[in-house]
Amino acid sequence: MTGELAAPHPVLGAVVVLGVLLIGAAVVTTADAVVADRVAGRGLGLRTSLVRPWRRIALALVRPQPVTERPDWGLWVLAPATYVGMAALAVSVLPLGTDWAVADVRTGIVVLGSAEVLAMVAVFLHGWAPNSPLALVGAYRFVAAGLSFLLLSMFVLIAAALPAESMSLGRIVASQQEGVWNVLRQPLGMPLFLVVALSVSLHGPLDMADGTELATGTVAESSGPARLAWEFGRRAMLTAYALATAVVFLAGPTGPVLPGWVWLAVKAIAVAVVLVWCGHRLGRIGIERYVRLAWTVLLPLSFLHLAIAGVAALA
Amino acid sequence: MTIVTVLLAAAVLLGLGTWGVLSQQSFVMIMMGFELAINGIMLAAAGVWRFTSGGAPRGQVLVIVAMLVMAVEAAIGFALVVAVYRARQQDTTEGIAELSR
Amino acid sequence: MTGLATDLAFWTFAVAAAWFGWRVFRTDSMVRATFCLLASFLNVGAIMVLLLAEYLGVAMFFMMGVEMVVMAIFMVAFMMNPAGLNPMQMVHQPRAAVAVGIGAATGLAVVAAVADLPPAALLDEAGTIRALGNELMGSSMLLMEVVGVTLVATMVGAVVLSSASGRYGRADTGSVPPLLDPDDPDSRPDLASADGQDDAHAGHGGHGGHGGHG
Amino acid sequence: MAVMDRLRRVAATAPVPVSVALGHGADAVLAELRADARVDVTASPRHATVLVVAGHVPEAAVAALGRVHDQVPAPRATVVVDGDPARLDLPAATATTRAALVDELVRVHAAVVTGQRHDSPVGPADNPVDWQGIGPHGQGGEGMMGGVPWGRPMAMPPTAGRDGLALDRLALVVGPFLAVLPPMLEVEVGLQGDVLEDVELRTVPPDPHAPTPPPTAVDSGLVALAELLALVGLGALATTAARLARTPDRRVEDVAALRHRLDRPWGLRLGTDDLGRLDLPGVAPDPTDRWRDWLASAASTAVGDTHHAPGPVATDEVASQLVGMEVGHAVLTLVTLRPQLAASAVAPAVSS
Repeated sequence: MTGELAAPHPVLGAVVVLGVLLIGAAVVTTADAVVADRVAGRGLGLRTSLVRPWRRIALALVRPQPVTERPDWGLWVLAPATYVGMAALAVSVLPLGTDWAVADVRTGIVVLGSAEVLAMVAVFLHGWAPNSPLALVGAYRFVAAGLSFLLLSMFVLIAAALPAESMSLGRIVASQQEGVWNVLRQPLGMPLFLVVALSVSLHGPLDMADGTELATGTVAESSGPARLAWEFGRRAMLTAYALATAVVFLAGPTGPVLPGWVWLAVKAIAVAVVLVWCGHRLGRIGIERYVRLAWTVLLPLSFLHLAIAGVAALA
Repeated sequence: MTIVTVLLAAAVLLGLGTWGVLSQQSFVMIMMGFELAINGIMLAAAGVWRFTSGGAPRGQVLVIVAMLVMAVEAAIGFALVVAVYRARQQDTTEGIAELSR
Repeated sequence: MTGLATDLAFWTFAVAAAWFGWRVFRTDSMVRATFCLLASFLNVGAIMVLLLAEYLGVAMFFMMGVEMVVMAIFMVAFMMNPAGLNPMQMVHQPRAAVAVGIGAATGLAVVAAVADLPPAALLDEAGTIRALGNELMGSSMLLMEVVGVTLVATMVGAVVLSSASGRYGRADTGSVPPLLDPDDPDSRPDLASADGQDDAHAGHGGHGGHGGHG
Repeated sequence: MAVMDRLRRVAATAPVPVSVALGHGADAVLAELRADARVDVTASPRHATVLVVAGHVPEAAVAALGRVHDQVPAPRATVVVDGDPARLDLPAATATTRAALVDELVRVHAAVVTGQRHDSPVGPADNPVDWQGIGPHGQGGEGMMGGVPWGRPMAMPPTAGRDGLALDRLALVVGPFLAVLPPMLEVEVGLQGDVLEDVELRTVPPDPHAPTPPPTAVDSGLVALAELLALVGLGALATTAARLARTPDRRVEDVAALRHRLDRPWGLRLGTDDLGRLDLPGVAPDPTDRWRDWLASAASTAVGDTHHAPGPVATDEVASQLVGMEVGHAVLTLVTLRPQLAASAVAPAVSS
């Protein structure tokens, strides 16, 4: 059932995945706060920038969840749980060290794609459940965006699988160790995949469901721990996709001297910081422009990318 | 998990799907019934492939064809519903039952 | 995985698949119905993974996720009770349907129980995906070509069926026929207003009140 | 519950999430709040602990203010800036001045979080619209339609000409205090998914004999720019713009530096270039040109030139041009008309 990499005991694996997501979310939150305060030029000092997010989290924990009129409570609780679960699913198939992954399944990239699809379901449900108009608009919007970026993501991942001759992410890393990193071998892949990462993790400038102009969209009716859970989910998803980017395009845990997981962490953090910085410098793109761009520019580019990768694999 | 238990689960899903198709009025719900029935068929095909084929990949191809049938059914089904809806303003079978012109 | 764990997982997924399949037709909320069906598919996909048809199982997650999201939007578009806030009666011939459903399930179950299917376990458990790939791109190539052509035909057919007739729209936004005389803005052919869309919203002005975000 | 107490003490030191309900002439307060690091201005009242009421709130908007008040999750508190809480039917609110506002907010927030303060709701505790038990299924309406609990319409199918691909029309009234819209603007829309089918815009004019707001050194163009930046997700740059807006003697280099950061294809223009052009008298047709105008005017006042306040626009003409837009595009378009809409609210334009 599994590929070549060793797997820890399932319980240990679950702990590892949860730990990765928690640490990743903390890193993303910290990076976000530091970048925001730097871009704002507030001169608050690094220490204040580092403390403020934790105080906001404490505040969220003591605030209540308001009751909207006739919400779908079941789905409202299920949505953030599913979203976090999909981030966990994505992390579990990634090789986290040079010789181990939580579950190095042979269908790794398809699992990654499935996590994306079910994350789209979770975002839709999160907008649907509160029975509130602006949240619902956010949900509709994300479906439009989701149907646009899913194909993109599949083509990019299939292209990465071609030189590895396997859908397993462990093999994809191995193929980069033997040859050139995918970021150089398939230069179009990483930018396209970063578009997917920002979109699926609802981070600016491609934050389609939770935009401020919709009064924060699907999260507009949430407060307190419910909102905290959703925000954790977003950051966990960004963590998962930063890790996936590092694995698929930057050879993941490959690197000299230091242990593999350190290299993976360094690469993933670099990707996450770049994504967070983009969010604070680029304006959110309108949904219509996004969809047009995705179908008329990015999707043909990904076709081209796949065709080139296919020819290169045959050569 | 044996061939019998898998087929049993598939039979239950197919029965549920049949019940849905026959009992629902709304076109969309009827389509969901069909999909549930096809779900059972796919499960049965996968079970038969696993336990009786010795690994011949043809069995899996059958499941892929079932998925195709499902996609076609959904697309054409929705298109028909749209067409009927536009013509009759109805989305239930009762609504067009007496209309044959 | 040990045999016991596999059995336990199988029964969990099987019961969940059936339970969600039943809930599809027992809820008043369209979105819940759709995602109950999705949950049923996901459980069957998980069983397929247990059956070592991994690719099919995971592809099931992927494909059915997309299909059910699209279906949910259609459900909201078509059903008069989009949020499922109100009680509904949307079944007919319920007794007969239950009888036929139980009959079908029982019949197939009996066939499954009594049929003598010759067991032949997988020869190469690790190579199922590779074998499937070789099959699809090898001896079943013709079949896959047919699948591809069928899908294209479906796309064309669905668009033709669902788009409103006419070369210039109404499908159903503001596309307009070109001017007969490019220099004369009054020369646009007059499309008969096809239906009462324009006065469709009369009568809603009375729903005053303020939204959730007054 | 020592853990909860500890959490509460930390939470009391967090930046204060405030929901801002703006009346007429409240740009100075908004700039103050956006610029201050001790305050987070939220887009939804659900995310706030404190509601800030600023500017002149006309009598006609008092009831709507009460609804926003009740949307802030309890425990909550309200701070009224330079106004009379009793006149606003918010008897529990704290009155303060603009100079003391942020200090007061920090104090009130700490009191709310530690459980020492809780303003009770001003609206009815229960659903004010009688709908339950009416109709064949007790759903409050005819046929399968439900009622309008809390006065909020449900999605309704059109009576005729329904296209199978159309969603039910969702009627929605927002404002005049929706944080993402220009102040004192009420918007009534029919939604088709996330696209506007029909739009009606209303401004709430000030009461007769309302006090004239004192002149401030705050640049309303830069305040509008800060709002626009916050809406496209550039909250950090919004802080910069707001800080610049409230600086009494702005340096022209600072304005130029801000413009340099925003006016590039991947900056703010990524959000505004594609909003759709408007054909309105006295308004730049291109959405990007509108905020460029604000920066140009801020730059010219910084070097001492006189500033020409933008004239009013006819709200019905704006409304007609919003039809067919996506909701987010429409909101951003309205914010790019913020100075003009503020002028229209005080002295409505006659539509041509």
